[in-house]
Amino acid sequence: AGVLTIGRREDSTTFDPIKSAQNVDNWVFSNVFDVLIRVDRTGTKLEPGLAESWTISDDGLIYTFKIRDAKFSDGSPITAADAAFSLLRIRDNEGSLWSDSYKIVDTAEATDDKTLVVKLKTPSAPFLSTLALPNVSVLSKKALEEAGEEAFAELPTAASGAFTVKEWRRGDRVILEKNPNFWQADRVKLDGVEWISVPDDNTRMLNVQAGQLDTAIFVPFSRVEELKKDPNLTVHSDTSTREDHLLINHEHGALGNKDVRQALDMAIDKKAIVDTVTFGIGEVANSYVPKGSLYHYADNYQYPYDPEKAKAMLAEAGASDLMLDYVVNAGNEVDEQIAVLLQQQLQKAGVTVNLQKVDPSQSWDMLVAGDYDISVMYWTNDILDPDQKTTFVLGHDTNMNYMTRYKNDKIKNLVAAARLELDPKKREDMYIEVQTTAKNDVHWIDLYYSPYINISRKNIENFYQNPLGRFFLEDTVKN
Amino acid sequence: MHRYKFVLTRPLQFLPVLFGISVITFILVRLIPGDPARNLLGTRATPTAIANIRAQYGLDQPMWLQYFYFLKNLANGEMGKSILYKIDVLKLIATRIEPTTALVIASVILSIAIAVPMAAIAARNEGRAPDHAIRILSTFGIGFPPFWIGLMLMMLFSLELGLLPVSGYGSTIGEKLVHLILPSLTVALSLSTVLTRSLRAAMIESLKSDVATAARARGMPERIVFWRHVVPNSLVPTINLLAVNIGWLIGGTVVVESVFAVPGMGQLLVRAIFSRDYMVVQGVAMVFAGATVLVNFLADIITVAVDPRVRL
Amino acid sequence: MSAPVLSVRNLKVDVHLDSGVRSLIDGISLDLGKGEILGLVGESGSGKSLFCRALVRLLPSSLMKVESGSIKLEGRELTEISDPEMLQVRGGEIGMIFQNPSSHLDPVMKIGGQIAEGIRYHQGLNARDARAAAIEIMTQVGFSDPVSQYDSYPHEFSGGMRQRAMIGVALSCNPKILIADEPTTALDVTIQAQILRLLMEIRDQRGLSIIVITHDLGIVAQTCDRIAVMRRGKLMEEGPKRTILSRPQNPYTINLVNSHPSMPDTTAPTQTAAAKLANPVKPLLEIDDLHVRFPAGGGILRGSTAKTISAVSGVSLQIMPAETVGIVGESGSGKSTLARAVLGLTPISSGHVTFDGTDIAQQKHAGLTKLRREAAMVFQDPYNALNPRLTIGQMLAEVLKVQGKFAARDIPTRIDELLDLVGLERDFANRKPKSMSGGQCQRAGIARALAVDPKLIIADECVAALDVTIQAQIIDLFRDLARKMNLTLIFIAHDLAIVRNLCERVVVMYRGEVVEEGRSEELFARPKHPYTAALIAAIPDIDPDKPLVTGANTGPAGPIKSVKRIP
Amino acid sequence: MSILALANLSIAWRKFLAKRLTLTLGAGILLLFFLIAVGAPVIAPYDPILQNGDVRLQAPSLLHPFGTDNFGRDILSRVIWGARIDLQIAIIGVLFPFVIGTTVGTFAGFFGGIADTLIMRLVDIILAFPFLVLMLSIIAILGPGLSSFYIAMALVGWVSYARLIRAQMLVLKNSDYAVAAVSLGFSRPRIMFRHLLPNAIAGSIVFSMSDAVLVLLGGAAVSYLGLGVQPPVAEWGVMVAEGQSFITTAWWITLFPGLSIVCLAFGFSMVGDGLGEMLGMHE
Ligand SMILES: Nc1ncnc2c1ncn2[C@@H]1O[C@H](COP(=O)(O)OP(=O)(O)OP(=O)(O)O)[C@@H](O)[C@H]1O
Ligand SMILES: Nc1ncnc2c1ncn2[C@@H]1O[C@H](COP(=O)(O)OP(=O)(O)OP(=O)(O)O)[C@@H](O)[C@H]1O
Ligand SMILES: [Mg+2]
Ligand SMILES: [Mg+2]
Repeated sequence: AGVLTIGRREDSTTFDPIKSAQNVDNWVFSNVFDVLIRVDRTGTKLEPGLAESWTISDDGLIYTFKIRDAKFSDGSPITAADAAFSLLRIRDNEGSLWSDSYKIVDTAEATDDKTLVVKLKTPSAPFLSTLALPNVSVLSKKALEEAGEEAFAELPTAASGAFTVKEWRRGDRVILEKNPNFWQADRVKLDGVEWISVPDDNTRMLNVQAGQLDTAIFVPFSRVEELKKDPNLTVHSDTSTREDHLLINHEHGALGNKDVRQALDMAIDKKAIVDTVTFGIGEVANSYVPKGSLYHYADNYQYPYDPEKAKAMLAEAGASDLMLDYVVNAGNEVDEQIAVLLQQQLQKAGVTVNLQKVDPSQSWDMLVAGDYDISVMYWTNDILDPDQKTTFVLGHDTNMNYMTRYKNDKIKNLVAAARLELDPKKREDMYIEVQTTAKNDVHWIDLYYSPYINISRKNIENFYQNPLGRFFLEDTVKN
Repeated sequence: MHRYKFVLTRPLQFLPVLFGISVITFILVRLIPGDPARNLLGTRATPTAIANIRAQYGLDQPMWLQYFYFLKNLANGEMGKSILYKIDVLKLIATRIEPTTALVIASVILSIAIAVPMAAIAARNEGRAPDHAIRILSTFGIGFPPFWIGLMLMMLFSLELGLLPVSGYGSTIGEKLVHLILPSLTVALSLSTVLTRSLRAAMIESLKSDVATAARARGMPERIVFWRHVVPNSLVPTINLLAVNIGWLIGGTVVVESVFAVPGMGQLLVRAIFSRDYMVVQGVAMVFAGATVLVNFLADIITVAVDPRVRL
Repeated sequence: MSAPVLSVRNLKVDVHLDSGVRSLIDGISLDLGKGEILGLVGESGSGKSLFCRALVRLLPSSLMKVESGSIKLEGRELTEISDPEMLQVRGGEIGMIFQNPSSHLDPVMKIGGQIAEGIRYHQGLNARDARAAAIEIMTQVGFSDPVSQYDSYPHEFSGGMRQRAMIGVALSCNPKILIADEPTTALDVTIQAQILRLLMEIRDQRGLSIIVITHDLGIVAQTCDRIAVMRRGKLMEEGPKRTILSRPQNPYTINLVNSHPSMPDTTAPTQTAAAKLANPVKPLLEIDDLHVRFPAGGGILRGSTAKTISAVSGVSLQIMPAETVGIVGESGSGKSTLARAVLGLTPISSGHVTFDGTDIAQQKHAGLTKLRREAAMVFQDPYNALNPRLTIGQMLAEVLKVQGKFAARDIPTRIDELLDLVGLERDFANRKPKSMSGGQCQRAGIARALAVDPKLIIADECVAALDVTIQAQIIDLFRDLARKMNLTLIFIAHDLAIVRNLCERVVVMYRGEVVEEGRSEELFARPKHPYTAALIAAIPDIDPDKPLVTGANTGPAGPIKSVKRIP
Repeated sequence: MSILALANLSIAWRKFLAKRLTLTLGAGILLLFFLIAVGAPVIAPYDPILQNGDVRLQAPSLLHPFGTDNFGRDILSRVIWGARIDLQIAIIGVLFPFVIGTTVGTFAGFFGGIADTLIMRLVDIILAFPFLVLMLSIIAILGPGLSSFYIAMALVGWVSYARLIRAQMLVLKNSDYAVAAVSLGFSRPRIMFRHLLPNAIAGSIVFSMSDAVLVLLGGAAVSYLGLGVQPPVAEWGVMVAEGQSFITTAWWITLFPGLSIVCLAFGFSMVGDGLGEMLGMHE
């Protein structure tokens, strides 16, 4: 019982799931709307959501879902038609930010109230995973059309998830109330949830320490040690899919040379970064597929930290006086700290680094334009399947392999093939190959993985999120 | 009354200022590198998705045409649609305007409440210990950044003493007032230093003025001389200083709003700038500018009311 | 004399500066009888104001201290009473009227409120009774409509009315002694006469004792019973008015009395003028139907509902070479504006100004160039007319350089010459205005005007701020210069006595118009216009037997009708 | 020079001190900072950007009097080197606005008319413009770095000076000595720059001292939003901003640079007050 208050950085921007690509929104969508298929707590398995069960045709093109007996919060039944509507809407709606990801859907039809048939244009191994995305949540066609898209985005009139939206005080908080019509209503212990925006990290922590918030998310690494000492608090560390990595612009001079990139990898002391920046909380990364995720290759090669050798390799490659422009995201504490650290580490290998601190929007522009040599970025998975990230990072897609301009046809073909391969064992092998090749080519430099760190008051139980970020507030208890 | 004739004519002079501001913000935000569409899409942005969004918000049109639409909207009392929040900018601002206004007003009141007695003590003890103490103290007020002062206040009043809420805004009037104490105190601590300095100088001058001498010569005790003659005569320059600083003050709430999680326009503005939400930046800039102009106008009215000699 | 109300013995005031202790009031002893008016005269800086402030413990600086002496008010020793008791004395027993009502009245408080304030505080009346009492006082000091004027602010009144208000404020606490510190210096003669008369009336009605501080012996002669002369903090001489004026003992007093301009002047400058008129020449300056209008509302103090203010309306004048012409008229009559317009410093609305044959409106460039090389102005306020950042030498050198009439090499010599000419020591070249007295600044201003080597000098009230002794020196200087250098001089003043002494011809201005014009001795002897007559009558004469006449005696602030009314 | 003359000189000096205590004290503080800035390479015990993983987040001690930051850099050394940047920020950040504003204000006030109206409208616009938008956009457009900060400061800051000088000019150009200068046939530039400007400028000089403080703070605010001086350069505002995540655990990271800002600000405002007294502003 009770209302759980959660402090976070920013407030929601909308309640129309297809119109946002931000975690701030997605994490609330998951509380309010249910999906056909969910990702479990470990982040490695899919489990039934509103779809009770499903079958896949042998050619991998036709998916048939059986919709569970469930109701929207307004009391109307959740039907296969609603599910079809939601799936087609995210593909076709003008304002959808996700249409590209669902272009693979050819048709989606409700053959009866409880049966949804989806036909794909091509087979796709990750398709089921994409259905777990909060953005493709099942919305009530009727409610949406009655309220109108805009009003619905302001305050959804029908929820399919554990909570309904009671009030949204813009800029301040989203107030959720238990949805009595939720199909798992007895699982939900809380009367409601308030997502409260407290932008300043220190203030947010202080709120929990002073007992004015039950929980707070986005705990800075630097605060963990100290907060652990507070007897009123529990510090949670939940596995995430976050990986921080150093982008390298392969088109810039010596950086096109694999030996130079390998030398750079060896010049970087990732352990020191983990210790300094994450206060030992993170873990050195060895692959672009995060640890604990599907098909992560634990034995992937790891370049040793060896600045002397790096220096020698650079000299051999004729790049002994390497000068690099390093684009740093302003306002991001972690990024800035990594930059300062890397600058000194690379100096030891004879590489001069110019830091260029710009605001994040601008750094995007510079990365896209290729106006950089190196830059640190991070990625968190939206879906359980590695395909999404792999395609973006190594699929030789329209985004120049995540702005690195990395080129390797072998990898390109491998990524495309893995997407179509439906046999999990074979797929796993393919992904291991992708991981080792990418590592050898140093398409980018993997730095570290880090968990989600949240705090809660001692009276809060079962407050956790899965690696994809979903908060399981239906399990949370406030004593 | 004749003295107040300017109340009717002055607003006409606001128009060019607001127009100028609209042009400058419009151009400025678009000159900043960065793309609202990419921001919205985040890491997964694909070129087609970006083009799609740009088209939706008319960002693919030539600049002059965009400005034309902007003006056309403005004439209809609209300011376009937020790219980030997908709703009408005016509607969005309407939800955020109250906390900022309340914060600014509370800060001004509080700074006056701090500055007047401080300046009075300093001026009446010119060159002596209390005067020096206040001047040193007031330098501290500006030297330490608001986020530092804010945090210290929070730790003291909320964590240690448990007297006041840490942050936020509240929903009832009472709650709001309680929530505003710390943030407005934070602003006031730096604003009042500026005011104290100006007021102190004006008071010292007034204390030595013929007006004060004349009052003393008719046997008025120092208390009456000070409050009835010196203070009113020192107010005008300070009011004008406050008015000039109001733009800075409104801008200054940005940091305080984010430290204290006040859901106001400052926070909205920062988020809008960083996500290149052009329409919102324009809208908020116009509202801020309008407020500044309005406050200066009010200052004019107060000046005329306080000092019967002034005509505008 | 009955037992004195106030009795000061051996009062000493010192100022303690870093550089040492300086004595400002040096052992002054004085008595003030009941119902008596005592005139305190002396040069600027002699300690007159300080003496009076010392009485009520209102010294202007914390560095000053009453060192010794006694001040007895009706037997009570004021030097020993506590500060709260002193509050009762100030205002309640001793009231003060200050020289400059504009700066001593609170600009943001209603006139009535300022009068009522003292009443409420000293007599403990409630707001309503205090208001009634204040209105009563306002009537007494000559407000025509006290009930509505009660709610007016100081800036809405003329200087004369403000001074009346100041007197009202002083009277509000019902004091036994009134100290009037130069109460009329800022006012013109007609108003001055009214105020002085008011003071005497109040004395008669209330039986007050009054100390009048002034540097004008004429005022003393007209109003006071006894005179005390101060110089450098010391009392020079003291005694009944007639004794002092007719048989001054102290050399300083003798000098003071002799330099008063209202003394019959034996060396009238008429012969030279007559000689010049014998052979008529072209006028140097010709003013034809000159109008200068200012947009209304710009003048903060005189804002009116009219669209424009006619500061000068339809003035025509001819000034002959080597002539000395005086322009007189009350404050605001347009004298300065006329002068500035003639020199092209204020735009002309209509009419013509021809200087030495060139119309400066039509041939603007040529006219102004000529004017700037051949005409110069001496400004009313000696301090403000000099750039505070330049030394006198730098200032003169700059003028000489720009005018280009001297080779750079000769400039230093020329500066020395100029300083000699105006009677300043040569080392003044290195001094800045701040370190100079008003009279010295005025001389520097004249030196600057002479540096142009002009044919025409316009001197705008250049002696109003100075005390008589210095006034006399400057007048002499002008007279000398006019004679030696064949200067044409236009001398603006509101002090008719000086004009009569110096000028051959007098022009009387009233509300922007010339109401009368003529040869000095004639105009002063037989004024044709009633306004001129009123002005002349209002000059306080040093002869106590020529009684003071308030302007046409039309009661308080009675307006004097112009012949032609301006719309 | 004889002993007597020396004694006289020292007496005169002491008198000057007594009279100009504020100014002297302020100037002394500024001089101290200047010396620290100049002598940084000699005074600073450590390299300000050298990281040392062994001594991270150490509280003040004998070895590190101001403690160390999260990279193990010596705060004292960083504060000392920071004096270089911050003095530069304060001086350059005031100099350009001062020169531009004074020039513009002089012309606007002296000539009046259309130019004046246009300039004053521009001033109104800039004053009414949210400072932050302007600052952030200019920095973003020009690219990060100190020079952009200076340009942004100059573009925004000249307004105050222009207003001050213009107001003074409007008064002074009607003063008797200005009119006297006209009547003596002086040229306009001569009147403007030799006669009026020196008399008009006192207020601006005094203001520039408090402006220096504001510029320092502006720098700190920009740093808070992450767009200040480029790392790893030591600058107090950035140090304070960087230290905010350690406020509760390592207070020394923010306190010492914060105090340095306060002291420098104090020096500037003392000089401002002192100049004000000297130039007769408060009389
Ligand atoms: N605040 C002050 N500090 C130091 N000396 C002062 C101060 N005020 C006046 N004095 C000096 O005291 C002396 C007497 O001044 P006081 O004002 O009494 O002269 P006064 O006779 O009234 O002259 P005036 O006719 O010009 O009003 C002068 O030498 C003057 O310089
Ligand atoms: N710049 C101006 N703007 C508006 N009105 C002005 C201006 N200058 C003068 N006046 C008005 O013109 C009239 C004449 O002023 P002027 O200064 O010529 O008088 P004056 O005879 O020299 O008086 P005083 O004896 O006081 O010096 C006054 O009513 C004055 O208020
Ligand atoms: Mg005096
Ligand atoms: Mg005049």
